[in-house]
Amino acid sequence: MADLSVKICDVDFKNPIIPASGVFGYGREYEELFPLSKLGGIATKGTTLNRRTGNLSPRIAETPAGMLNSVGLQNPGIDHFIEKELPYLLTKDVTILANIAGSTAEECVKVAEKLEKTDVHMIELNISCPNVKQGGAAFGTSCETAAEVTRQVRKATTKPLIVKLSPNVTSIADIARSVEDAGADAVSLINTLLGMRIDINTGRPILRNNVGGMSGPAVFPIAVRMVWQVANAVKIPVIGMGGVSSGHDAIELMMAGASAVQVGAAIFTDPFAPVRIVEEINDFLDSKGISSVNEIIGSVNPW
Amino acid sequence: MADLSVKICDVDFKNPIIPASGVFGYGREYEELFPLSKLGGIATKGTTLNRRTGNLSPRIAETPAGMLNSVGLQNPGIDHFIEKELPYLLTKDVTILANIAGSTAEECVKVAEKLEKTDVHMIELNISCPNVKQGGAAFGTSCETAAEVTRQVRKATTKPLIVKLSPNVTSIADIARSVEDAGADAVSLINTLLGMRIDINTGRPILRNNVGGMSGPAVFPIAVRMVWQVANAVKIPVIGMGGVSSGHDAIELMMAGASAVQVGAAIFTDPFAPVRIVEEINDFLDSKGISSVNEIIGSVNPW
Amino acid sequence: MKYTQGKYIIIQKAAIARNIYSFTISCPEIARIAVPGQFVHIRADGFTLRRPVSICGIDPKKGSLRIVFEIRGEGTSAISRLNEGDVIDMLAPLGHGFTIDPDFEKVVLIGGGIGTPPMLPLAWIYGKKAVAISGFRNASAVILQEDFAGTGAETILCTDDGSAGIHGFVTQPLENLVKSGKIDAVFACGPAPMLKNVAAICSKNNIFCEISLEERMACGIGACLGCACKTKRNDEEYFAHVCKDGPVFNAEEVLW
Amino acid sequence: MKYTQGKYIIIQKAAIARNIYSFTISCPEIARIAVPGQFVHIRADGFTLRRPVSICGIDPKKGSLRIVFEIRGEGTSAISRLNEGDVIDMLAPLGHGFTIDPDFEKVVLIGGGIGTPPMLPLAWIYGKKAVAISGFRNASAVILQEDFAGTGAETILCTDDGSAGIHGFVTQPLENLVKSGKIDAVFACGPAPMLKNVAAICSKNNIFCEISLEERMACGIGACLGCACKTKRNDEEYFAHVCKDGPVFNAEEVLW
Ligand SMILES: Cc1cc2nc3c(=O)[nH]c(=O)nc-3n(C[C@H](O)[C@H](O)[C@H](O)COP(=O)(O)OP(=O)(O)OC[C@H]3O[C@@H](n4cnc5c(N)ncnc54)[C@H](O)[C@@H]3O)c2cc1C
Ligand SMILES: Cc1cc2nc3c(=O)[nH]c(=O)nc-3n(C[C@H](O)[C@H](O)[C@H](O)COP(=O)(O)OP(=O)(O)OC[C@H]3O[C@@H](n4cnc5c(N)ncnc54)[C@H](O)[C@@H]3O)c2cc1C
Ligand SMILES: Cc1cc2nc3c(=O)[nH]c(=O)nc-3n(C[C@H](O)[C@H](O)[C@H](O)COP(=O)(O)O)c2cc1C
Ligand SMILES: Cc1cc2nc3c(=O)[nH]c(=O)nc-3n(C[C@H](O)[C@H](O)[C@H](O)COP(=O)(O)O)c2cc1C
Ligand code: FES
Ligand code: FES
Repeated sequence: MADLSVKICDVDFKNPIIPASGVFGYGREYEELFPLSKLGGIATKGTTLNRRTGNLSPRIAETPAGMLNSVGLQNPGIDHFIEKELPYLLTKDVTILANIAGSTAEECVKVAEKLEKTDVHMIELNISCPNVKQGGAAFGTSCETAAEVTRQVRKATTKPLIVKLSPNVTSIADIARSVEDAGADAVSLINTLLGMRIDINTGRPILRNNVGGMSGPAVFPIAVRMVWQVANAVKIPVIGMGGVSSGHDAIELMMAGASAVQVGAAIFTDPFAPVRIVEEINDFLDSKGISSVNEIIGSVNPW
Repeated sequence: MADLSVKICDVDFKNPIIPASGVFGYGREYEELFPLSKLGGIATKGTTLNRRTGNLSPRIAETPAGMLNSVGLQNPGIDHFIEKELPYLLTKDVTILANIAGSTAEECVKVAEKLEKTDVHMIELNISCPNVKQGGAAFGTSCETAAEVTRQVRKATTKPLIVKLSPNVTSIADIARSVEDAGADAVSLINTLLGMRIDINTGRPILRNNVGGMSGPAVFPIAVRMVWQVANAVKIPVIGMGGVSSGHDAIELMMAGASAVQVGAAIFTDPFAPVRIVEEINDFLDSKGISSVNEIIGSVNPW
Repeated sequence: MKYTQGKYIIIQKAAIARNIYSFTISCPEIARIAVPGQFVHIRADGFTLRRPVSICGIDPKKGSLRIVFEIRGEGTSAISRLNEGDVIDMLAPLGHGFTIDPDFEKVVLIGGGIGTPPMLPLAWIYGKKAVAISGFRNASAVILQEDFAGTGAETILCTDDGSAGIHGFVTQPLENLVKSGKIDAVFACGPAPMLKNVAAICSKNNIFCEISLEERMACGIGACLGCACKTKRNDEEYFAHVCKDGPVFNAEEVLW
Repeated sequence: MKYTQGKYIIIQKAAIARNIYSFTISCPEIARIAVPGQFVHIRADGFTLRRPVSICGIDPKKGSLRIVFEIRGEGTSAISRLNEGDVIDMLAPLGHGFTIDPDFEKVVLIGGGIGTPPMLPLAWIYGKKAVAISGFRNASAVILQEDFAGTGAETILCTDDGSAGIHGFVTQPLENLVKSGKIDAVFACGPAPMLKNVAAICSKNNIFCEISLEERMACGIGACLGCACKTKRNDEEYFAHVCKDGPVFNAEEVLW
């Protein structure tokens, strides 16, 4: 049994596996299947200042080794989260990352301020949701706006601040450096890649929103590359995600530089994926005689 | 039997299917399997001014529903192409797209000038190869450099000029508009997405070049989205590619706005893929009673 | 336990019409708690997303469930290639089922095409109190009519082209039943236009009506918010989720 | 026709060691033209890239080929699940094979581990003129020794741990053979370190040596330039392609 615990921005995780924001709701549904305490952390569903209804359906499409979603940040609003969801989650012996978003920097600030008086462990600021027309993705695709929203939220919170980056950019390393300079304590990546599918029988896009965010195994090689580039570009910790569906994948992302790994779409294929991945990481470390998972973080030896 | 012929920049294609540059060499190897005249066109291996040896091996890695390559533009140089390969290809009753590349705009110009006196039908200027360190990708990731190299090559050739775009950018529509303004007659997209894989047993990247270009079915939804965005942004024709492996996929890309479709990695899975796809397109059109493939180009009806 | 995930053995497989398969699956812990209207979420080998399929039979004593599904695309095609003795990976039982009210004296069950299977467990429950109307494109698409007859329910068969049963849509016999006497409830599953018409008839005649909806799903359990459907509750618009709040909804709640 | 692609029936399947399978495949048009050292490029269901596997037996009369492969990852695992009677999708025969020279009086065939299979068709050709040295990790990994004996070749077996045959590497018996008399050619396939050592011995002793290399491949036919390997030809550095210029190369040409 290897030591699986990791520490990110002084916050302890029992193990490096975290269900990604948006696939795990606020944890209640998967708790039917396994105790949440088996997880390293939980990234909660992206939450905004006010309740949002999200996009029209269909919101889901399948793609080769992946999927598209255009949920569009449906959520009950931060007050509901703080009153109804967070207290419950905080009893679960698992590190909680409150994923937040907003259409404007001011909205993000207000959401962060509301979390300030809670016991949530970390804030994950999503500047990269491709499914919301105003704001969202726009922040994440330029260094200036990414830095600006980070700077403002930084001022509003003393919690460890993770900024979640968009892969739909020319240079993710540049964006990462900007948000690091603007005060982010960590970065997480990748959010979904913008994609589209068309029903050739009707001639209409499958998603009612026309386009949606692609995730799942298909995007994994892009995630490895981006995590590697970002880990080489910044000094703050990197939380990796994108297409992870096995312990093997998680180890690859950690070798590329991730201090922890989020698991998204894989949970739809196998609802036990996050707990299975924890076990698979442990098996790998044991088989190699590696005593702590920390030894593999950033250990890739490039040519 | 539907009419499959398309016309792009006044050049006739018997059907809209073209093996993509880099997967089909100069045609000789696949000619063992089927007559080249069954194809709409052939995009030849990216060719530079001088012979290039390319990157060290391994150059190939598998990914979920896709692959990475880091061939690095190995090619025998434009003179060899013009003397030894092109004359042969021009006897094959198929439209030839000479794919060219260079580390500098000047190199691209020189290559285009050499093609000027040949009978090649079109030039496809690759400004987006992710596997060459100097130049290549760099051109394709900024509007200014993309426009500049297009402008210079435009001056050097009277051939129809297709500019091949990189998907590794924040806004491919902006790049497409820049090259349109700079004189491109058409654009083709997408080239490969930059990815990486690590061998967790050795801790080394699988590719000797560390990173490589991802292609194959995995990238298809990104290609559909980008073709749609670009087709809505420019007036010149769009040649679509990225993950196409069936007639269904080709039709989806054409509905999104592609006037013709290139087939890359799918040929490795099924060497007959391009000719099979031509047949599948025909079957679909017949089943829907559509008399010409031109009717479906750009026919998607967004929500 | 509300639902669970596991690999279960297929104990019986039959092709019951062109491209339509019936699987009986041994899964005692699911069979024990499943109710009519719920569905199972099936992993299709090689695909990221599971496929939702309604429960068509519940046998808590034998510890088995039955599902009936049609090949529509590659996922259902992969599932159809499983054989007796193979295991099938299911997350189940999921969703909110049909209302079962012992006070109902007369109910109408309406199934359209591949929407027919989920009505069968309900027919077992309402038995002689039920009239089961089933509609299909044509005679070769007809399924499950003997099964419905076996429940004691009265059966009415319709086909679009008249090649079997009544020539026409399921709404015609429904209108006749409505005219000829009191109906306590109508339960329906099938294509959206059919459901809309059924809902309109019930609304006009003030009949309690529940319908089972379809939407593209990812998680199947209410976590991803992928399967939204517009409903109204207490006169307020509300995005419900087909997998958790449904698939069975009160027809009055659904905003088309 | 140099090569073709098609789906061929597996007429015999056997597990010949732990995770090592032998398939005999009916493919008359390929068997007619295949030569020792060539390979087949096999489609693995669910994967983008085919898997290259050497030809281990050629029977033009029966119209069949034999391949022997080890499960190394998911692709070979998928292929290993094919059964007798199933079809296997192959692009074949590919590549440049070993030199067959009737003037050679004595040749040594060296196979290391899963590099042993491609030496067998060569043993059938050189027969009694050949000494087949095979090296394996241990006794349980040993394959094909009876097949080699059946060709008339002299066989020498080595294992790294001495659990079968000679304790040690294949290079030891090679050195002995070199010392004890004239060798016209050495042919080898196996792990790179083994090939390097074999090449060095041959080079020092001026013996004609051909080795079969491996590289990750996409097209398998020389079109994609994916499988480059550094060689020198006429004293000039040259990126050859393992699938077309190889997999068999003159050892002198290979730049390690
Ligand atoms: C609650 C519920 C119960 C269902 N019960 C049955 C049943 O009992 N028998 C039956 O034959 N079918 C049923 N369906 C429909 C069945 O889920 C689809 O036919 C199936 O998902 C199609 O998958 P595919 O891979 O064959 O098609 P593809 O078109 O290749 O699937 C692509 C994606 O779209 C989704 N999708 C496609 N059509 C539908 C649809 N109609 N509803 C939801 N998702 C869809 C698939 O799940 C997959 O994610 C039910 C659907 C729902 C939501
Ligand atoms: C010319 C040639 C002949 C071969 N002959 C045999 C043989 O007779 N018997 C046998 O057991 N094996 C042989 N191999 C090796 C065999 O191709 C690999 O073991 C196999 O491709 C591994 O696939 P996988 O899906 O199991 O492994 P994975 O590691 O999952 O494969 C991932 C990717 O890497 C490639 N790859 C991995 N290892 C190798 C390798 N050693 N060589 C080339 N590509 C590799 C795969 O083809 C695939 O594209 C040969 C290889 C070559 C190039
Ligand atoms: C259905 C769905 C909803 C998502 N919602 C959010 C969200 O609200 N906030 C966010 O930051 N990311 C969201 N994401 C992105 C994921 O957190 C993750 O970054 C992405 O899916 C890549 O990981 P994967 O390939 O493992 O799914 C969502 C993803 C999916 C599939
Ligand atoms: C092995 C390989 C080599 C390639 N070489 C070139 C090249 O020389 N020039 C070029 O413009 N594109 C090159 N490409 C990119 C393809 O032409 C195509 O844009 C890309 O692979 C996406 O299509 P696909 O998903 O169908 O493969 C290459 C792709 C592969 C797989
Ligand atoms: S499918 Fe995830 S909420 Fe319904
Ligand atoms: S694999 Fe394509 S050139 Fe060798």
